[in-house]
Amino acid sequence: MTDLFSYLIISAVIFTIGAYGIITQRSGIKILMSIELMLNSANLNLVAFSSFNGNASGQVFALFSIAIAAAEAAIGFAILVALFRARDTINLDNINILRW
Amino acid sequence: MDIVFLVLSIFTIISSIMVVGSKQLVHSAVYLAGALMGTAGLFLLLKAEFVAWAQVLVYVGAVVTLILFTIMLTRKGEEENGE
Amino acid sequence: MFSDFAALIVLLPVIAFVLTLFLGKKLPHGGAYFPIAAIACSFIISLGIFLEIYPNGIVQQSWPWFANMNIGILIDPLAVVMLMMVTFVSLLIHIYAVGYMAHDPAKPRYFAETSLFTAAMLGVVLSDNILQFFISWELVGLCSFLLIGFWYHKPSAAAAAKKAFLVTRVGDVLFLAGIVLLYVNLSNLISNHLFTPEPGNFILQFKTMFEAAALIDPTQLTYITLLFFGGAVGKSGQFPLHGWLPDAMEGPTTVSALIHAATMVTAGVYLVARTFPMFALTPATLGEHFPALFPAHVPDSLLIVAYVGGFTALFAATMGLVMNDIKRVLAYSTVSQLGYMMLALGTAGAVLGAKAVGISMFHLISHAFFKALLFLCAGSVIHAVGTNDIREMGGLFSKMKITGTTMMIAALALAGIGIPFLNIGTAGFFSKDMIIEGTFEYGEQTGDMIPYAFAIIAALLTSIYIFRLWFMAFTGTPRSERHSHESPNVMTRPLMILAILALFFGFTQGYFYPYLEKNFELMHVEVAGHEGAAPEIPVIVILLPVIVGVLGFLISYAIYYKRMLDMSKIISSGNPIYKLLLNRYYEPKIGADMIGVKLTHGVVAQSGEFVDRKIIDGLVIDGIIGKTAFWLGETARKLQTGVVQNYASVTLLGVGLLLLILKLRGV
Amino acid sequence: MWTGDKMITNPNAYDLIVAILNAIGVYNIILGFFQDLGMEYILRVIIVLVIIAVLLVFVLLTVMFLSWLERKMFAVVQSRYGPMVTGPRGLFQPIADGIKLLGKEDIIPAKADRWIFTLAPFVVFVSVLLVFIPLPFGRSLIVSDLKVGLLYIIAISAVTPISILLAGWASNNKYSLMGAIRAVAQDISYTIPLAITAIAVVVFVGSLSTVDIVNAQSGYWFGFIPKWFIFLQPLGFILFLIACIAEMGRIPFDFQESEQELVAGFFTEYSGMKFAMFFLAEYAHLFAVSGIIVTIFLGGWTGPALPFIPFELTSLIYFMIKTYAVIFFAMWLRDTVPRVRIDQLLNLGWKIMIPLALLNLLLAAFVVTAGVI
Repeated sequence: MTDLFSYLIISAVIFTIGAYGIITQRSGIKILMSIELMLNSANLNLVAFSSFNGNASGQVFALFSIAIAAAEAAIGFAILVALFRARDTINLDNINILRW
Repeated sequence: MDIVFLVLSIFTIISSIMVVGSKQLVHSAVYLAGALMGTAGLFLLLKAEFVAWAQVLVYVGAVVTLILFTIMLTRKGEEENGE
Repeated sequence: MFSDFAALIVLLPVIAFVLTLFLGKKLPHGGAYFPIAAIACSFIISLGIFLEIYPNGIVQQSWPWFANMNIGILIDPLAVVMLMMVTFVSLLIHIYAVGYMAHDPAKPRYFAETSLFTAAMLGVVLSDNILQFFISWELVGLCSFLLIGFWYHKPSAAAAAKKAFLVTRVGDVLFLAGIVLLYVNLSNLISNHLFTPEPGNFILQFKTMFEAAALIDPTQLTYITLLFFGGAVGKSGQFPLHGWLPDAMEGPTTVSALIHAATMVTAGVYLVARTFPMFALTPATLGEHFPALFPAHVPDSLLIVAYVGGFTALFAATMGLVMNDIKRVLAYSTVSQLGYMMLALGTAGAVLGAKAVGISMFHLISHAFFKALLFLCAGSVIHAVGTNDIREMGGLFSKMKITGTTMMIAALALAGIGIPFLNIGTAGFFSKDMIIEGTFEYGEQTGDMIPYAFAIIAALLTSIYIFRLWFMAFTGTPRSERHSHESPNVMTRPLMILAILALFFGFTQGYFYPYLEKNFELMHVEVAGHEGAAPEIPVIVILLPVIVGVLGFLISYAIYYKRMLDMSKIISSGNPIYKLLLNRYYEPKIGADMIGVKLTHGVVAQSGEFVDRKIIDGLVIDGIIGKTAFWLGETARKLQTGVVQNYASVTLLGVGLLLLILKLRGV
Repeated sequence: MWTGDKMITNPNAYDLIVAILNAIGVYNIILGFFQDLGMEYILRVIIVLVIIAVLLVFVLLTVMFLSWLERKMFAVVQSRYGPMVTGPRGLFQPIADGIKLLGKEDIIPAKADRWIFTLAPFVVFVSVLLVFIPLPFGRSLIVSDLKVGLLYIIAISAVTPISILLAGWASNNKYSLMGAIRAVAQDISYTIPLAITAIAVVVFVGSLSTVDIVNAQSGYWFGFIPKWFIFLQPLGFILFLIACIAEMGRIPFDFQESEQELVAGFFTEYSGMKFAMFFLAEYAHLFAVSGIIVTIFLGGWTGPALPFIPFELTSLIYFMIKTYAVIFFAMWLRDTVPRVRIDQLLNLGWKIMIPLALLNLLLAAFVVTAGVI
């Protein structure tokens, strides 16, 4: 049986990849995908802890987090589509209308 | 068990890297589905069946579908920035 | 058993309000069935409670609310008679409104609002503490605003609604100030261990208030009661806040009936009656300090109540003499009659103690019946003729027999016609006589006959203006081309029921006075009257009210039916008195132009603007504060680059730093 | 929560095979042989592989039969004969078709995304096959009785739209993309009522396991009405049936390939083996979904036991009869009903099905909490 530590390592790696993606990517879709990755790694953490500590509440949290991720994705992508319609681009460098 | 874990984790990590690294947005999305499936597999290994299938249902079934939808609805933008 | 459902009395009309508001459009008659059914149920429950608790019971229910406040229900004799009257009259008015409002497109809104209005009034009646009382009171104000401005597309209606709201607001603020002052006094008493409420009682409950009233500093008590009375003045349209009431005629006639007969305006009288023990406890300083002007041994607050009420009774009656709008005549009549009720509380209260409440409430209820009847008859007439102006009516009696007859009954009741000594007469005969006798007794005991004079003169004027109205509307030759007809059954039946009550309600007086007299005893509160042997009332005093009533009738008959005197000469010659009365003592002018425009807008608002613009803005915006804020903003806004990656990077960096710090601190 | 193992597991196909081998008396011999080798798990792997092979063959045969049945029925409805040449009454026509498709050139359009274009049919096929894992064909005739079987089925079904979308996108053809987007919009809209009605059943059973669901439907009310959920939840059944048909993309909801508008929808550009996979997947999906409907609402494999025949066999027959009845209904629908409009479809899904499904769930929850059943 693998130990908790290896799961945490995997989770950390995925999280880092996601964070890297958010910082480096320009496409809004890619950034949202990276966010999904990060959320996913958090879920992995939650479930791993819950499984190794014999406590189910981590799984409940993971379920909540999944639901929130779905809602967040729906809103995020809806915003992207709306932005695309308005400005004809999803490159976030060009979408800085909220800047001073 | 260790072998399964190893295979799954390597699969997940490579998919994750490809999500960020892939040039094509659609490929990214497919890799994202792969990464999420891999995580679901890890959940199964952790004996969290319900979370695993909920993950497949919500992430792969809904979120990735949404992503693909968005990609297709913003196709022009993708071509511009696809490099 | 019925008392368990006491809360439903208020809740049912509220539920009806919600249902009518949301479902009314889809239902026939604008969903009028909901309020009618709800108020009918409320009436049945009220009646059931009355039968249950008569003659010695009261219903008390109380739930803790927040801090040391509670929500509660108190049904004592005072409340139960009010409950029955409000629900019954409101029920009849609602039924009548089905016919009267039949052609109005906004019926659902109308019925929803009247339902809420009734609920608010019932809330006022049921409250067992002054705070809840005030909340319902405000709700009554809001509903009156909505209903007076029901035809909000008419500018005059919108203005009248605003005026009603603003003028009553003056009273409400006074009332609230009174509550605050009372609360401060009570909590001081409690924290100084001078007074401890019984376990289970809350600080602003009426019971606690009455128990503690004797301990409150008398001067403070005078202020408190006068502030309460200020609220009552606003709500009940007493001088000088009476101006909104005649203007409130802009609403539908049924609304006028509801406001003037059953609900809103009586709330002020009810407030004074409710807190009567506190009024009675106020010191008699005025009489001490100004023996030349005021009678001795009369509590200050009661004295002021009596004078304001008496003056209003007379003052409003004079204006009622000359008004040409049928509803305005009735409105001034309401103001005048409310003055009578206040007068009763003040004068009789000073000499007879708790009995004054009974006298006042008896007049309140008989007034509710005949005034509702008068308004509904007026509505029926307006419905038929299409105008409010009595100069354009005339000769209607042949066409509208039921309306004419019932209105005559109401007029007789208002004028207080009856046969003395035999104790036969209309409702108003008993109730008004009682008040006038009360003022006489007061005069005998204190030597202050002015209130009696007010009452008697006002009674004469009342009789004149109401019969003038009737003769002008129903006799003579028709003065307009309109083809008028009797109203439908749904409108005339309520008229008949009310007419029966206006005729025969007076005979219940034998039960009514003793029942209400016990009201404060049941709450274990002593209300001491001015102990003295009841003076012998001369025969002339007993006869005089009826005499002036008949005299008024004869004057009106002579002038407006027989035309023995050509009124047009008097009123067209620029007669200054007539002009003064017709312009309502220039009250609208003073209120709107002087106070509203010149004083409030011209002086207060202008100077406020000057301070705000020139001094504060000058300091803040152009001064150092404004400059600094501006510079800070200019600099800080550069931080917002609009690039998501920057934000994300900074966030990550922050989280990293946080982790590092936590690690270094060894957490 | 779902971490611990269930105490009593329902018997599955593995146990059945072991039992059969025991009955013949060879299990211990074989087990001993592998124990001597020290590789006991190899026996397990072999048995599992056998189960999978049997399932695969069974499903593929059924699918072939279904494609023949569909053509035949269509023909009968239209007063034609349909396939008649190969085999008795054309029964071997699907085999001939399969051989033909295998022999065809595998064309990949020049501007297509090769990688995804190739991946998509496999994903579709595999995801449909995976649905069969927790499907109870009869008592003990189940590959694996998952604790969250129903959730698993819904989750796996949710993967199909992705592959359809990928297939449509990778073809680089506007008709394909249009068909794919339509298919996905439809799938997403109808998965929600599907899941909600399924939850209503779960509320009654208290378990997500398909075997538990079937067991809950054994027995009779008043001695003659079987305790199927169709009688307990008629509204739920109708909603589930409609949602399933939409989910499969069959007439009257076949927007993904509506031939008159989009050539052949998302698989316009596919040919040869890849086309065959879509084709097989479609019928396998039909079979799977019918099986699910039977499992959830029509009592699964329950039925009266017959003497002298092991119930494992009779239950399989009961299951197949019911499943074919549902399949027959779906085919009948295809033959007789016209296609609706896409906006009507989406209106139906969002404005009628979902509220009704929620109402159904509410009723179920109410009935269960009130303890009526």
